[in-house]
Amino acid sequence: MDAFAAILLSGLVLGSLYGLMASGLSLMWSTLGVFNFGHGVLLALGAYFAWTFTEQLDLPVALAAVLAVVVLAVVGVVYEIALVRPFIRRENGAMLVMVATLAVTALVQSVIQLLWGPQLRRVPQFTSASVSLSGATVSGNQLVALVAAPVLVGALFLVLKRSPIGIAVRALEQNRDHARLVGIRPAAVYVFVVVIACVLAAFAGVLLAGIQFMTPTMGDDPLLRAFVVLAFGGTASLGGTLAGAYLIGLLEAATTYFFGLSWSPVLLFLAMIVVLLLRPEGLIRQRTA
Amino acid sequence: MGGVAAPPADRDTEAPLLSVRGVSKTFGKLAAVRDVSFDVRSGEVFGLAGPNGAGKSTLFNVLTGVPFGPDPGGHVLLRGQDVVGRPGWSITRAGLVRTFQTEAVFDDLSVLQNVRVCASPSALGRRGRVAEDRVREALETVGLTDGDAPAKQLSLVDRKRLMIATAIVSRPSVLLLDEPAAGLEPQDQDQLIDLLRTINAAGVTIILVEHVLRVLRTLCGRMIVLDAGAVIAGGAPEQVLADPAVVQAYLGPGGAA
Amino acid sequence: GSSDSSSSSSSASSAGSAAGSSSAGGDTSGSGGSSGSNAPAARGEITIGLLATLTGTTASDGQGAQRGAELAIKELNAAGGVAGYTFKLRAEDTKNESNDVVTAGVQNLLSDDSVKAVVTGYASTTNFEINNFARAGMVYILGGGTAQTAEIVGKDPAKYPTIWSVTPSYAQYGTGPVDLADQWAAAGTWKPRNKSAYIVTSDNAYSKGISTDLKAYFGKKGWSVVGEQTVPFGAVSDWGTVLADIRSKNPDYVVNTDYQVSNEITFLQQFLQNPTKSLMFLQYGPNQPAWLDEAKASGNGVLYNNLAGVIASDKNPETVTLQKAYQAAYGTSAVDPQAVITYQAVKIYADALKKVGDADKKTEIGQAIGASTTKAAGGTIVFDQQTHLAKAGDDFVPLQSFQIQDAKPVLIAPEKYAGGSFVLPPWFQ
Amino acid sequence: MAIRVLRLLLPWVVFAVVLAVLPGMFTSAHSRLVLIQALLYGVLAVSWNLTLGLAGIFNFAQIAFFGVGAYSSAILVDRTGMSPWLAMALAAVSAALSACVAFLPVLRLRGIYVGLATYVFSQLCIYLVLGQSDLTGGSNGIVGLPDMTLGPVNFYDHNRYGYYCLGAVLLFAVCAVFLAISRSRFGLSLVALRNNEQLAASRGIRRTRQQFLAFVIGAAAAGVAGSYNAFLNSVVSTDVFGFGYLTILLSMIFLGGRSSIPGTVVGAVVITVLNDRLSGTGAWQQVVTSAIILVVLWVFPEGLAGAGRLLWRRVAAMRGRDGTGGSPTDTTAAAVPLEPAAAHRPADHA
Amino acid sequence: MTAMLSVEGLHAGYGRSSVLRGIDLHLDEGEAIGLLGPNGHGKTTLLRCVSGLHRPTAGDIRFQGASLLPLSPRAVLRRGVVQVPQGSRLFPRMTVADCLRLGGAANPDRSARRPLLDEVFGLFPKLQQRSAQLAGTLSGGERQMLSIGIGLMAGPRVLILDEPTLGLAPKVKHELADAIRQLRGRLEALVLVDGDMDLVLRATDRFYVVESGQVVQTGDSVAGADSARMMSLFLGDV
Ligand SMILES: Nc1ncnc2c1ncn2[C@@H]1O[C@H](COP(=O)(O)OP(=O)(O)OP(=O)(O)O)[C@@H](O)[C@H]1O
Ligand SMILES: Nc1ncnc2c1ncn2[C@@H]1O[C@H](COP(=O)(O)OP(=O)(O)OP(=O)(O)O)[C@@H](O)[C@H]1O
Ligand SMILES: [Mg+2]
Ligand SMILES: [Mg+2]
Repeated sequence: MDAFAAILLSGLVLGSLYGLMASGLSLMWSTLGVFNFGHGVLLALGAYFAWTFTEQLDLPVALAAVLAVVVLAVVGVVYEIALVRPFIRRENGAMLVMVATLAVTALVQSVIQLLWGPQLRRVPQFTSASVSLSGATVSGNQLVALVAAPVLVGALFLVLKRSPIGIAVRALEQNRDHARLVGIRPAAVYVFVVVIACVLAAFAGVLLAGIQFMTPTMGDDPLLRAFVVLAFGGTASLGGTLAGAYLIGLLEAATTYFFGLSWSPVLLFLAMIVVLLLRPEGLIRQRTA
Repeated sequence: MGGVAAPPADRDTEAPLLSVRGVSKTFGKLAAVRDVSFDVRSGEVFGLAGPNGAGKSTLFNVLTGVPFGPDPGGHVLLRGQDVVGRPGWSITRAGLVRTFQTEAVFDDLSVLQNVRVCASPSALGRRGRVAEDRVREALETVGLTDGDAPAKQLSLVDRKRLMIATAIVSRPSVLLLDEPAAGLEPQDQDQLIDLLRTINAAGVTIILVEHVLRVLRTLCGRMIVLDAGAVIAGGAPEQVLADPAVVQAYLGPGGAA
Repeated sequence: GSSDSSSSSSSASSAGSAAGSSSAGGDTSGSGGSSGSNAPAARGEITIGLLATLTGTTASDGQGAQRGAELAIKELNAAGGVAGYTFKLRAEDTKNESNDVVTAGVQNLLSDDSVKAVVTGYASTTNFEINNFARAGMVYILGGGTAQTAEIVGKDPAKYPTIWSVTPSYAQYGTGPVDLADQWAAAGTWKPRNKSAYIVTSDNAYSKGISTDLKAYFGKKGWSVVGEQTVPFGAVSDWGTVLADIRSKNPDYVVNTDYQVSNEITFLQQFLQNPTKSLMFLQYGPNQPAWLDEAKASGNGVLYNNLAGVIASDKNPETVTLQKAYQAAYGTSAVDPQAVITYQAVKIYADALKKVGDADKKTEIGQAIGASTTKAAGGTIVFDQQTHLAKAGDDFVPLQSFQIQDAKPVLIAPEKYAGGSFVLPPWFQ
Repeated sequence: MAIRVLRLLLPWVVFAVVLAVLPGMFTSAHSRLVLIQALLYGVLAVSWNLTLGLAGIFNFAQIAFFGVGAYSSAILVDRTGMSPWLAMALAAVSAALSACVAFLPVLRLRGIYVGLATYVFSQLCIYLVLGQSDLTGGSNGIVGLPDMTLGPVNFYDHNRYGYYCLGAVLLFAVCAVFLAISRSRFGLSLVALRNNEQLAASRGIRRTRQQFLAFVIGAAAAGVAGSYNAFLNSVVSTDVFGFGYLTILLSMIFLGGRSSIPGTVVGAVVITVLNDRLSGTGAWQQVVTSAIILVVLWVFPEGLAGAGRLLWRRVAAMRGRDGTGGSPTDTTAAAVPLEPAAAHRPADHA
Repeated sequence: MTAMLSVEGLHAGYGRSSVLRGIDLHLDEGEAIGLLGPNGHGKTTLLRCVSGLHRPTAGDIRFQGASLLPLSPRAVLRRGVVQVPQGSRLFPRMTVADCLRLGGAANPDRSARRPLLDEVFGLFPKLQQRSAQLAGTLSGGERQMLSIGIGLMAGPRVLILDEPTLGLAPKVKHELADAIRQLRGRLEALVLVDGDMDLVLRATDRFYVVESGQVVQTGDSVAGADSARMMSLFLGDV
């Protein structure tokens, strides 16, 4: 029973963290049709700003986090103008954006190292509260992640599903010219999407920086994990992404408990192939219009 | 259900080239095609008309194995062989080739390459010479001269021509055309009619979906009309287009003017 | 003004004066060369190569290594050089230790004729560059990956006269924790319930090697290993399931060989939320200043050990000297373990060079290194002739064991240097 | 006709001559190594371009094929003492076999999902290598592979002259094969599938078969590259599967210009040389390289190949004005349309 | 009196090919004009210029005296100039209802949305039946209706229809022609481009013939219907 509780809690915590990371990625993919390799470094950037605000300016973590998120929102605007807008309409736009974001990842990682140095750092945790469930405990940022992930992603999901901006986002992705004819401003929508993705990344970064040490490359691992999450949960909708994140989280928790964590990618790949064989439409039902 | 029976094949003892038997296709609650049956004889031009959303394109999708939603029901016999359920490429190689309602060509290839890539059933085939002859012939047939032009830059009319060229280069036994005359001005429609006559004369059986009645009347020997997925009339064009059910469902009060 | 001072300093240093120190300060790339014009070629400035991960994930290690080598060179130059030579450093960045980058870095150093020796904390995951250096007859003194080094050199030590490791075999990592626990049990300072141990491993060569050794040694000493978990290499943000397993097994002794600092902090903190009455041993991580800064008092009671780094005791005079110099140069007396390795390596090379007298006689220098005995901050370095590793042991490079007490590390073994003794961790109360 | 053949062959002759002359110009061990790495990256990038560029498949398993090639030849040589040459050939086979597995998800998936699945596949390879440490040396890798030799010639000697030559031959061969493919009906069918899969299917093109072939051929080339890399460094370790390769290769392909073989090769050379020139600058190296890539992407989204084409067009236009060149029967115009739209003015179709 | 919408000396092209070469035309308040001309001679390009999707190289487009050229498509739309594009794929993965909602969102007058929706459903009952279906799965004709519906939802003052009857069955075409005639009453002006010359001439007041990027002929629709030249131009010899 204890083991079950531990696996469940662990899985949920991991799933929440992965969900936060993957949802920004999936948002940009499903709306702009581009894969943002820079997501990991944006996460790191958010963490470093939060660190500067807590350590250099002595602000409380929550305030520092908010400031970091705001800074990253601004970064998001620049990011869109520099990396998405110039390429997205070009032929092979998706690939161009992908490469541009790869390049900017290397660039920003180096800049972080130049500005902040390579020392290991940490941001204080949001809270020292902890919750126990039959012997298993979650505390601090893990707890925050556990609560924040479904709330944030859920809210975003609703916004995209219901609000005019959500419809605009989808319309733009599906037919740019016609969307412009019904009054949608692509630039505004793109900025909106990228800023939201940056904000999510920054928040995940601040959370993570309280759990592990910060390095300029701290976002690489989460990015790769988000890759796996997306492969499994699909990018078709945020709901799918979140579900995929929890699935991976639980799978990881269970496989760690029973086999050691290293096997989860192998199991995932096998699971993926099995799913594919069982479901001819593929992992994610795709509609061919 | 079933609607009006399909026009009976003539008394020829010869078996029909293509025989559609009780084909249906449903999307959720919507029956897009319901129990449609008809025969097409070798060498004829067979018309298919009906209001928008009647299921004409869907029927084509079933005939040519476009994977789409749930599996279709019924049988499609090409020279007695059932092709339902076979993948699209294999149906094409069996001789059933279609065009799409939107003028689809391969945008990154030149005109010549577009036809060449469709020329040989096996893209690694070694019969290079024969295929090149056919490519030239197909382009000549449709009247495209500049083979090096990028397909992306073609005008609408030329795109349609190219689309037909890519379809006939593999010498299909049945050619399915989905609204080839849509968006063409009368002069171009006439050229199209001539082109289809030439193709037909070369021994290709044609099934033609069209809303431009003039084209249907001029070309088709027989036709059927679908409404809400089912056949509501069949026979010679003049007779079908005068059918009150067809007028009611398809032609409207303006009639077949 | 700086170009003036450097040219004057290099001429001064070739004259054997101590004034050269001003140029060796922070300039690692070094402008070099100007001294060669008025001094005989064999008695000019020579270069010591450094392979280090200056950028990328482990950049902080690389910078530590660079600081150590820099400091040693600065001291050597300040003392007027060695055998008429003064030194400068040429650092090659091995980034994320990818083979291509390491090969290129090695080649750069080998093609630079002024490079007479190369040092590193660690350069690649496999230490394959040993073969390149051996083939070129280059002096190469390294630290990490001792198992790989021993594997490569051990096959034919004669082929590697210029390759030496200042770090001893990690074998002691696989025995030290067990021996200590047995001592405490024998002395009655700690009473194991059933001599059960639990081992957590990270999926990498270093951790796996140590865990394998530990497991065998636990068994040999009559312990039962009641549980084992392997986590993937990289950041682990949730230890919940591992800890759940630990709690269900309730062992006497928990050993986590995942040496990554942040993982060990997180592991400890999550363990402390609901601790079992187990001794807690963490491999290597707590040696890093960052670990202590972060853990503070919550680290009290944690055990760890170290084969690299300075001997943490005033009883070792070399430690005091190095700490002072480090403090003066970099503003902290917490000497990075990587810095200790490269610092010692440069010093050992310099001593051998002094003996041989000619920097181009690399094989002789290599042999001189192999025969040398050096009292250093990390202990007395004597090389094993079979594996070319430094010898381990209390009289050589000791395995230092520590316990955190009052948020500070206390050296509890070996006896020779100890500054305190083991106490039961706070969570036993 | 003869002129046509000459025109076709000329670039290849120039290419071969350049490859042959380069080592004579750069003799130092350092620059030789830089050249060799450029060759290696060139081979890998061109091989990747078959799936990524021509077929438009988000194939992230190419690095895995490279790694599989490296590991299988290292294992064969290390465990059985096989000749490196044979091992290199077998590396192609084993990489092609692994491509069969990696292709499984591609059967059903499209677009970026293929990217995700193939990426997971390359992660899987790392775990298999680590897991089978008896065979692969686990995280110790396999160290001390023998040098390649041809008769009495050791490829390591004379500043790795032999490796240079082998790399040059490989690059030349890969470029020639891939150009031939892109001109063949097979290549056309890949483009067709990339453009409009449904239409392609309705024209008798089998997606699975054609894309599978592209995967396997590309993988075999990558396997050979991996093997070459293993012998060059005389080591294999899991870093051959690393993200680093992915990043650097993608930069090369896009800096050079995605569907252009010369562009890709130039991209490989530029990035390799740039990285080398900047290697002493620490973190600045990345900053400068990435900034250059970004600027090139901003200015020439088709990469250096696009820039080259633009330049060529200018030159051609100038020559045209001088009346000294640009004959109306210019056959290169087929590949590089000089005046794309001029011939298709609306009035022509009236 | 100045024209409501006027195009003056408009030049435009794609890359190096010029498509429009000095188009002049005007549209007065209360008027409906038709654009005729062979395929590929620049009608769609002209309309794209008007709605801000394409930047002309020279000339001007003025709406109620003010130039539209510097404006974004959104700003043009806000002025009440609404275009229904030719052969749109629509928004394939959005439902019919969402597509219409999207059109309505462009309408600054919120209170008008509901009645407009009713009006659209009245015009095209099929859309109401299919309102939960994804636009990408509609038949060609249904798509055309939806496209017009989206345009109407924006509350147009001037409606520009680009080939609305393309691919429509005869009956629907007739219905659409009626609908267009009905629409005229509520609109301030209408521009209709269509291949069906008959329909254009019947639904409009004046027509322009665009050929090779220039206006080659203009006239009264009623008179045009009889013009022998028109007949020979477009009907060919049947
Ligand atoms: N994938 C699908 N899911 C749901 N409904 C579909 C799907 N595909 C087609 N339909 C519906 O099936 C019906 C038949 O469509 P089809 O495209 O065959 O019509 P059509 O006769 O070709 O009409 P048109 O003349 O307008 O092209 C339409 O009502 C359409 O909305
Ligand atoms: N995006 C584009 N890029 C390049 N050329 C284009 C583009 N769009 C249209 N053209 C070309 O511009 C010319 C005019 O096209 P346009 O669509 O304006 O004509 P149209 O009169 O509307 O024709 P149709 O009756 O077929 O709709 C055509 O020759 C077409 O090939
Ligand atoms: Mg249809
Ligand atoms: Mg048009």
